[in-house]
Amino acid sequence: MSAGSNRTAMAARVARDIPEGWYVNLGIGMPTLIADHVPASREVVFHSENGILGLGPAPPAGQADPWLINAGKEAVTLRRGGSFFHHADSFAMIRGGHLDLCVLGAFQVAENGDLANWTTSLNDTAPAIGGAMDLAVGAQRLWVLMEHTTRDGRPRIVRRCSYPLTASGVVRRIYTDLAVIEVTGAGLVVRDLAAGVDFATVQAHTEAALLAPEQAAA
Amino acid sequence: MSAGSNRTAMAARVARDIPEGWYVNLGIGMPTLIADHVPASREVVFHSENGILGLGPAPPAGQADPWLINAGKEAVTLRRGGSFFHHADSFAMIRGGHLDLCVLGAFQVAENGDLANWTTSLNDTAPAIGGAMDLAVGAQRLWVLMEHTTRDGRPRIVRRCSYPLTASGVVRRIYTDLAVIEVTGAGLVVRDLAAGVDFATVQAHTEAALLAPEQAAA
Amino acid sequence: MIDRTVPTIAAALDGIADGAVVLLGGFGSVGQADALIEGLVEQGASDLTVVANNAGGGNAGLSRLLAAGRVRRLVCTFPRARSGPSVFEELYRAGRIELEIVPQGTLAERLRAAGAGIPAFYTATGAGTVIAEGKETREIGGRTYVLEHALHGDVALVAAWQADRWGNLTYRASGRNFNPVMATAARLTVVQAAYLLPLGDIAPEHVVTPGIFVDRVVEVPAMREGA
Amino acid sequence: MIDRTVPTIAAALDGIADGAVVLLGGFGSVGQADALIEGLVEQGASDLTVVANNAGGGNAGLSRLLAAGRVRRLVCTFPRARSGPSVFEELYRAGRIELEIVPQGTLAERLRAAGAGIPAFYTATGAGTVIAEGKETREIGGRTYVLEHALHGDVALVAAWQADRWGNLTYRASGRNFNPVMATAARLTVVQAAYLLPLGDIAPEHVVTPGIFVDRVVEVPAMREGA
Repeated sequence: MSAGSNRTAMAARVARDIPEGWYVNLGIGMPTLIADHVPASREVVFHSENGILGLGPAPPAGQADPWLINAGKEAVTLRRGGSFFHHADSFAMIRGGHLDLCVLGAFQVAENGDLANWTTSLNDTAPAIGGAMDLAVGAQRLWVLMEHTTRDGRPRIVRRCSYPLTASGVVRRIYTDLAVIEVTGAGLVVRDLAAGVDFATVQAHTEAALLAPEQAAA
Repeated sequence: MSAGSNRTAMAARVARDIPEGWYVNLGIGMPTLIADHVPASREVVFHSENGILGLGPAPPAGQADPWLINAGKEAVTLRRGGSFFHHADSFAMIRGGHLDLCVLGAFQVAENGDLANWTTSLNDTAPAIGGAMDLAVGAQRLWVLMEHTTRDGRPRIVRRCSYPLTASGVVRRIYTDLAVIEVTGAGLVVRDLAAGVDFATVQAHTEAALLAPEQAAA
Repeated sequence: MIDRTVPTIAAALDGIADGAVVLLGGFGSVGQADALIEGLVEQGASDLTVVANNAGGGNAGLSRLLAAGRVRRLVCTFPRARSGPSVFEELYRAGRIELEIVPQGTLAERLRAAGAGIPAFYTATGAGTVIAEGKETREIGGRTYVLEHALHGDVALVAAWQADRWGNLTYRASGRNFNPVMATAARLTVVQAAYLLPLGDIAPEHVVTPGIFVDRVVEVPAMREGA
Repeated sequence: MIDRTVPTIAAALDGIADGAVVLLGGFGSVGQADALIEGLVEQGASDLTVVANNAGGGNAGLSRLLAAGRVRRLVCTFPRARSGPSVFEELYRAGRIELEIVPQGTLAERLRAAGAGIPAFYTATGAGTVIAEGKETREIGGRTYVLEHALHGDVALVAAWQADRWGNLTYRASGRNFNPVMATAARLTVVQAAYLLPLGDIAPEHVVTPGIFVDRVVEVPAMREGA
């Protein structure tokens, strides 16, 4: 696809929807980029599984603190007001419903909100869960940020996930290069379209049936 | 009884058996006195349920820190090397088996190690458990320090507790004004006698059958 | 800008409803949020369930709330006062308040579980005693355990030493006790702090309760004088 | 006098037996006790079960222990290395090591439970996924939870920032991670610390791991230079 948003625009689109004051965990990979698009004047507190609240931007080259990394093992900084705690406390925050939002990447999302994002096969040579299952069931809201289709053009938004599940019925909203889609009791509702993309194009790249906002409201 | 140890001697007798390096919780009442009989040169770390390791002696008059009390709500001090933590962490230490010893008072101890120390009646007007049940099941060893009989002369070391239990089968050793008694698989074994007290006197004030050390060894 | 500070006790307690489950930090009189508890008398909420280690002594704090008849039920580990019959004991004898006795470690763990998203857990505490009556028990590794459930609060009233505008907290000495645990277990966590500090003045390694658990903070300088 | 300090890595690791369950603090390479882990290669214990968040990268620390063939089984949340195939991945593909994948929060909570005397607890994590296969599940309040059990270690190897002779510990920044949790969950807890301080130099409110959880401490000044 040539139409649709690039990764930067996708991350910025998610950032637009995060209000001041939220506690937010950003998954490894593309979701991590979201933080760069929240202006410093809007205080959002980013959480990292490895015991950090108040993650700041990457340090200037050569000034990294070797003791300070995020869940993706990248050098980060700490904002004024940040804090450190241990892993059991960190996941108590996650599991106890204290995060307002978690944004994860995904391999597949099903129309019922099922999430598959940790492995494409149970015969994986090195399957890796990390904190995804805990985040998926624990955060107040789970949003997914991903390319709308796989590299070879197959849809990622499906009727039923074919990959092993991370959690069932948890995804609330999907941000892709083509659209912003809400997971509702009535089905998948397209809330926003990327520049130059129309509804029919999004549906053409989606296995599950999509609803336009006016259909969902009906 | 005129023979036997007074409260000071009883506390000192227990203190003699606590080696350097142990982590010890002392129950409210008479057990609290034990700490005064551990010489400062022998480092024993006293724990208090309300989130303290390293309890020191009572402060000099007029120098109490109003923020620093023990589980009996008495002003205490903190030894160099002490630490503060919250209640869930405090009871994780207790329940997780990290205390070497807990010494509690009791209303009754049964020959099988059952402990009754929180109420004499389920119709109590203000029953109070506190941390006794957790300490009784959690500490590596539970010793009881109590008067051998009630004020009106009835035995406290019994075949079966008549009062509601704190925990079953937990008492390892009993220190009284008359004797030191070990709770063993073979029965209650008298390990030590107070000055001027003989075995027959101890048995006469005890409902459960007692063994002399030589009988237990047989 | 995130600012969880509020100017008055009244603002801190705004919206607490009749019938609320109120978690009170503190052990004995140390680290109990007396200014907030007494503010609750003025605020007017009634039919409360109060969860606290002790039942209050003297005439301040919890005793005032009890005397005002606002508490329907007390969940407590040690309601006996050192100084003789308390307001609670008089109410209890008169049949005017319900009491649920919980072992102290079980209370702490049930609150911790609520904050940590653990709906239930097994503990050896209480096995073979009246505490286990009516509860599921299970043998694990040859030992008997009791199933206990998370205890959630609608509101937690917390006493802290230092706070900042994000709601990061520290505690002083044995004033910590139940406060950090209860702060995690309630939908609304309200804090009275002896000192309100500029953001960043609490070192990130020294924060005990991160602001994620805190909704409102009011400075109560009188706390600097006593516990 | 209580003195948990030992002069050498060898003394710190004395007695660790073949077949031991070894808990390794650290997240990525930060806060992992590499000096102790590499000392374990010299020490010689084999047939180990290692519990760690990651499977090691590069050629240091855990990778050295794996390459030496000492690890029979790895319990891990994220064994995939950023920098391409690791020593672990080569062993795993060759069928020379067993792997148990555990969700990160479940791993942390199972370790915390072991340290806290909780034999088992319910969690929503993993419900409806392969993680729940073969495990008991239960509906509580209309939601499905999985029963998970405590995970005990024979030994924990912990990386701390400051320590004293009682074994009180602090950690630096994100070097805290699993270390304080694992310190509570093992029969023998061994610590490498960047700084050994006189008793009392760590403020009682700033102690993160109280010495009650620590058996041996060795100072490793090289830690001051990197994580």
